[in-house]
Amino acid sequence: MTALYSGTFLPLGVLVWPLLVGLVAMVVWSRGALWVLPLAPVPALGFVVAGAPGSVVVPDLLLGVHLGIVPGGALLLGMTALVWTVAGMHAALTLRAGPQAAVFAGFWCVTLAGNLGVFLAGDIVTFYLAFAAVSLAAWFLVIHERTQKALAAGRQYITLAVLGEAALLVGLMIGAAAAEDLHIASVRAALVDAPLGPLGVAALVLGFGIKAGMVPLHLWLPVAHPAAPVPGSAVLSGAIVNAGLIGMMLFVPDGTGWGDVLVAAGLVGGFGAALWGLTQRNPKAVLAYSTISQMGLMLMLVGAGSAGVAYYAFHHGLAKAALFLCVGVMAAAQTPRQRGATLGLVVLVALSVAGLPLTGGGVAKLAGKQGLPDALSLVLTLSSMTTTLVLVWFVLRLAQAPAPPLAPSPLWRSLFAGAAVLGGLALVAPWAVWGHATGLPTGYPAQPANMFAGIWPLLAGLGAAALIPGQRLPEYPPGDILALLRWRGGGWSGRAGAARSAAPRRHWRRAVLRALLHVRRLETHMRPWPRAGWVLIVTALTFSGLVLWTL
Amino acid sequence: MTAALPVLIVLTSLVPACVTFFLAQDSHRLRNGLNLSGAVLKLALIVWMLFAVAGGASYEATLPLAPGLVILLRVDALALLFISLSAALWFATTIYAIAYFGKKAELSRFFGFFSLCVAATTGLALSGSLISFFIFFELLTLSTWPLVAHKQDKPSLAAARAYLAYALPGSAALLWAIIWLESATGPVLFTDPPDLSVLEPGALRAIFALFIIGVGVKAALVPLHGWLPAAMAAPAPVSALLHAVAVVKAGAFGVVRVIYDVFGAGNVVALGVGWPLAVLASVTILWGSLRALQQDEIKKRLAYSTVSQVSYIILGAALASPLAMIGGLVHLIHQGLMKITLFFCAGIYDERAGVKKITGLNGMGRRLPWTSVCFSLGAMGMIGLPPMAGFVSKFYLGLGGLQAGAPWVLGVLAASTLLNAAYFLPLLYRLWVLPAPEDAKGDERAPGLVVPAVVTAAASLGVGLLAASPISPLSWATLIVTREYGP
Amino acid sequence: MTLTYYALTGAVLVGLGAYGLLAVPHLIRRIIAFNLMGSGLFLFFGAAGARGGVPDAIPQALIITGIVVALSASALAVGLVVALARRSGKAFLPDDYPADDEDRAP
Amino acid sequence: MSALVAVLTLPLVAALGVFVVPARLRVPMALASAAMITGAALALCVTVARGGPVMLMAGGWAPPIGIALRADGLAAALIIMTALVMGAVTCAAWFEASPARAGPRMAFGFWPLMLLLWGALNAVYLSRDLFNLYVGLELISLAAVALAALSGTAQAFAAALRYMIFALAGSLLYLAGVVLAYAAHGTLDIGLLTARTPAQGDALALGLMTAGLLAKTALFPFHVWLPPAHASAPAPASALLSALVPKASFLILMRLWFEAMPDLATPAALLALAVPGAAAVLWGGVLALVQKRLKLIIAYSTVAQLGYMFLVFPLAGGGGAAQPWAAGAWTGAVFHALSHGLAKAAMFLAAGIYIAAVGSDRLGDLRGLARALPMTGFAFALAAITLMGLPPSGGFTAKYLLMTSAFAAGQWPWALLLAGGGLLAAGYFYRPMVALFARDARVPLLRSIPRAWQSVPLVLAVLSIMLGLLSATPFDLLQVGRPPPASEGL
Repeated sequence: MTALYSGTFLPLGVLVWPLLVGLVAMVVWSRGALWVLPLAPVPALGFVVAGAPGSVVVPDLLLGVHLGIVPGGALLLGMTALVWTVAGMHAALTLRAGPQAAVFAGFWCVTLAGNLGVFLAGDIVTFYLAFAAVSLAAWFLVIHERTQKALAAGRQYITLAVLGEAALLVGLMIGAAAAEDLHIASVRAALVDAPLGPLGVAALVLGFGIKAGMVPLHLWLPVAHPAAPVPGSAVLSGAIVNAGLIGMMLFVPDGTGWGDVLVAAGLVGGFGAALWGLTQRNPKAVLAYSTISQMGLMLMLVGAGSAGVAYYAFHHGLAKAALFLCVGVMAAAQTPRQRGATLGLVVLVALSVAGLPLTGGGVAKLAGKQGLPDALSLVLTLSSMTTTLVLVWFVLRLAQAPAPPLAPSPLWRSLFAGAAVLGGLALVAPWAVWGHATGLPTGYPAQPANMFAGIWPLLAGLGAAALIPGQRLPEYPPGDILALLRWRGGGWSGRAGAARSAAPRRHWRRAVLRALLHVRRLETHMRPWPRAGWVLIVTALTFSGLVLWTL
Repeated sequence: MTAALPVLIVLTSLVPACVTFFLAQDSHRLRNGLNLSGAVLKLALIVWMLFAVAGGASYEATLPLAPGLVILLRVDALALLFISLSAALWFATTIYAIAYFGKKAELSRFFGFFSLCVAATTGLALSGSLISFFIFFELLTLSTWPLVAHKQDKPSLAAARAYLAYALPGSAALLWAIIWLESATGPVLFTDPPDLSVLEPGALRAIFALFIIGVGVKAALVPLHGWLPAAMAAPAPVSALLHAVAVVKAGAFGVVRVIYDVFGAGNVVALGVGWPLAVLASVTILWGSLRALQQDEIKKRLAYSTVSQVSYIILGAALASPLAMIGGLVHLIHQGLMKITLFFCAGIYDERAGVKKITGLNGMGRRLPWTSVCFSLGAMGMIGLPPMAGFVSKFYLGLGGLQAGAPWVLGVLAASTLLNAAYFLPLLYRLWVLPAPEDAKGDERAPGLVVPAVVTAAASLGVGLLAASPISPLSWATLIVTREYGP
Repeated sequence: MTLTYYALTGAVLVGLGAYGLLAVPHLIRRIIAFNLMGSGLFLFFGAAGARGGVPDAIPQALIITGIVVALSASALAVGLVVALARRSGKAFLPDDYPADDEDRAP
Repeated sequence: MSALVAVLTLPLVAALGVFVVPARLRVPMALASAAMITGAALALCVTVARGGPVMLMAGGWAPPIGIALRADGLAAALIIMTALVMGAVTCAAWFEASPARAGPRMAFGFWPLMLLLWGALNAVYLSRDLFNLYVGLELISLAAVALAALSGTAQAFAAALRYMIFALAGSLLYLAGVVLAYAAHGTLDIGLLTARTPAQGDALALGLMTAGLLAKTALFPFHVWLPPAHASAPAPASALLSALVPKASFLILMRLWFEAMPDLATPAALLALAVPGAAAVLWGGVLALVQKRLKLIIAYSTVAQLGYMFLVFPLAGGGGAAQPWAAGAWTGAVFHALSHGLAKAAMFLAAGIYIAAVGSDRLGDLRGLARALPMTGFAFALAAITLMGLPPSGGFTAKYLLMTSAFAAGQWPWALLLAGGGLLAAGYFYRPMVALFARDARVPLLRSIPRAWQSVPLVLAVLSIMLGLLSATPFDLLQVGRPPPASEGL
């Protein structure tokens, strides 16, 4: 029996802590369940601040658990922890307590653990476990409201999630079989020239793509976000989608042609989704489409092998979470002052997302362009236009959102504080890690060329937005393609088993019975002695004859 | 001692059985004590032998019936894998059954046959020769019939008839196969596989087919599965026994024995009978899941899911690659744990809340939290979500399929995952999400029912979570494959 | 020569008996036919035994035994016939045994 | 030697004894003599198993003048089986055949007839002389017919008479064969006949004897007398009739074909023996399926089970080089005879208990009796298991041996028949089982059945299971003095 674990315990603690918290929330202290949520990501935060040190191997757990920060994972881990902390506070403030809240809290923590896990897993089984946790447990965040809309959205979400799980499993198995090893690195390497490699990678792309909202697998995203409670959609869009992204980064090997696929899909998503967002009315739906488009851009970066993906995602996660929270803040805003302040925050963050130079978003775009072919970096530049468009549209929709009944709500301040923290971080934090993450001089973003490349598409986008006649935009329900292929939930209510009519077999039975009775009558005909006597004599002669003639 | 142990293990359930038959109906305490102590003793013996066998020891006891007709009880790793499962689950099921029946009538008969059933299973697991395998196989069939018919109402008797109608022809086929083989090779011991060269391949294939038909009936291979859903008329402990402890498992175990100890994996591949069996198993996996999707009765749905799940074991055995076999063997344990949990819970829903249909589960998560958590764990395991046990076996099966050069297995597994999700998630959805109707009632103030469910659920989580630990079923299965069937 | 006559007579008796046993339904007659057959066989036996004109002791011993056996058999048979006649009023076997008779419990 | 004499003479003496002693001593005497005979049978078995076959020349005269008695393994096995069945039947009859319940005819007639039958059976098992065998057969028939008539209803008499006619015709044919054999060879001793110079008339003689014996064994299509006779007799009598009587004539068949005239056994003739056997298995099985009365079901199952034994003729010698045993089919057939004897007796005794309990044996009236009389139900189930040939019963051992040699002899259709017959048996025993097992309003029993009585069939049934579980000893016993054709084939 080997040692229980080797290495530093920290990474394991990062994952175990939220689970404990969730257990407390769900079972022990369900009344105050929501209040423990902000505590759940704390160790993860500490872990990142400490520089994500050390790794751990627990040989007995699962098929041997390896934990340690994955390449490019530190930024994402930190961002995820931040988003979850703030969103947790938001949830604690806004959601109604009660048994449902307990369930929500419990699964919130499971999702969180999974979400952190994907950045720490060193072997595919742990990774798969974390991924399953994040994508399946998130279902409860989607359906928390229990409204018809939420349940329908949840149904689509879970269906795609399970589909993704299955695909992922297939891909991982193919990889593991080829690598004869469970380490992510070796699996990735083995996938390149495994006999079934292409199939495996395809399955992986399918699985991660669903999670990352890659077009055309993004169907669940625009439906789930509006349905989920505000903090739920915040973590969905800010943190959870990155699980898919990191999967792509970790598993999709270079030089197998799959990069191009990602680039293509990313381009379609990056621009298409943003434009489609204009057809939405619900601000959260608009944001969801913007998320899809941003994820598209990031997938493109992954496919093109850009060095700055994690950096880009770091900013986008914070910013997008902040924006979603702002929807909640807006709902809590009572006075015009509060509404104004909220809108101000939204505009700031939106500008950052759109890539205003010297904001977090701006530098993120610059970092993303590192190692990109010119064409693609131009694309990245252009993408600011569409982003601007959709975000402007979002701001408009948010501003036009009906003001809630005037009831003095003490919450607004704290909610706003949370959102502001995230937004502020989105604006400045990229600077903090700029050198560390990109290795570029601090002055680089301020160079005129980069400033210009950042500013003109933004202005163009604003101009286009000014031209767009807001009211005469077409309106479509969220879930574009889904509207076309209406998916029917098979088996959700157990359909009665195929009622086979028993008539034919009963008839058959009767026939057999009749035959038996005939046999019985035959027996009575055999009984009379004289017949039997004759048979007896014949038998005697038969035997003699047989013996005689065959001897 | 080495000869006494196997016999002793069989006796630990045979003796309670024989005594229980002659106990008065109302001597509950004595009867329960007897069965429980038997179960405990058996567990103790097995744990002891687990360590001994891991150290390389092996126990053997023979009873010659006639020259060549020997009952041979032999403890090897594979046998231990099976009996440790059946013994542990027997213990759990006994506790459950005691609580389930309370002080109903005819209990002496029930527990008598119950223990007899387990004794037969133990013997079957330990039997080291084809003929003793067949003898215990038959004993199992016969001792199960009264359990299925226990309620003695029309559906139960019909179910019991269906059971025999499938089982007896099956055992006829099995006997046919055994005798055909032994008439050419002489009595077959599992320790030294027979020399098959005396028969021509055609005959060997026919024999193999007969073997599969014979054990396949018990393993509920499509299209021989009809009896299993029908048997749902029986009380919950019996279902647990049928599906997890004894009967279906005996069939799957038989397949493993036939492939690895009678024919030998090499011959199976050489004869080209491995992949048809694998295909049949895959068909069963999918067909069972599809049918389960259509059931609106909880136990029926579970029954069809058993049909599908047990074929994982057969699939693993038929693929005949080391990893696949590990997956199959370990699923023998995993499926048992998960399925017995599910049946325990189904029984609790029925007993404590009067819920038989799926629609009745709405909002049960609040009223019967423990039960529902166990049920959910079992269901997740069936779907194959980590870290539940089901994931481990599925993972190994997939790798084994690739190892055996049968990538289509991945497709089967994926499809089965989706189908399992499609018929289990709705139940969880009803349990936890949908609101309970106003008139819903039910509680779980029955520790005797709930505790076993919790324990087995915890176990099915634990064996998955600690799969790699040296004391896990997975390591044991690996030991079997590497030590006894390794290249 | 006489032996041949014995043998032939025996054969004829056997044939007669056989015919009676098969042809006549009345039970007493059947018993008589049975006795006819038996005596025919014994006659033939005696003839067959004494081959070459030398009388053989064994067949005679056996024949005596056989006759005794046959006698006791006839006695039992007659007794049964009488009992049957007493109960059912006819000394015939209900040859066309109605199927439902079987279902009448004893 | 003395044991051999004892098993022959004791029953006859006892039969006379129960005639003369006053009524109240009758049962005790019967019980005592049964115990003594069983003891003698055991002793004989032990001596045979230890020291090989036991020969006895009556009066010290050697054949052809004298009469030879020989106890080989086969005879010893049948003797001990008979003793066990008889002992059980005696105990059962002790409860059942009291004047108050069964009427004076049964009360008086049963005991001497039973003992007479016993003696005659043992004589047939032991004697090596065709004419002796004839006498024994006649005695058996007389006792059996009388037993069949014991219940005293018109139906019973009719059945008994039908039986009688078949029996008489059979013995006449047999006698004719004997006469021809003597005419040809001047001897009737089996040992001497084996070494005879084949003659013209042998074929006819063998044919006549065989046909006669088939009629007495009630092989299809001569089974028509059996079900009515067995069903209308009192239960203990039916037990004897079904379990023991057909075995005697079958034993003579085996002696004829395996020991006296194996040289006449042509494949066609053997087939002609086995085909009716197969027909019997199917025909009896199907008819057992459609019966409404328990005793008729059991009787028809006897018809079916007798058929198996005739498979020995084509299968003998199909031991197969692979097997560690020789003469598989031959031993298997005898095993079948033994286990069938025990199980069938158990079944009829159980049926007797049910009739005593509810006054009828219609399946409809038996519903729910399993709860009132659990031991009896258990006994019935065990016996059924043996007759279905399910392990670990004697029936299974028999089936296994027969099937193995069927395959080894390359005649697998017979194996198919064996398997199918087992399923058929399962089919027709399932109906009474379900009836007994059904949950019904508990029927008020006409009389309470003492546990001792209930245990009698149970003991027999358990014995029939033990025969399979501990079949090594009987197996070895059967090999004592086994005729060569049994292993070499006919």
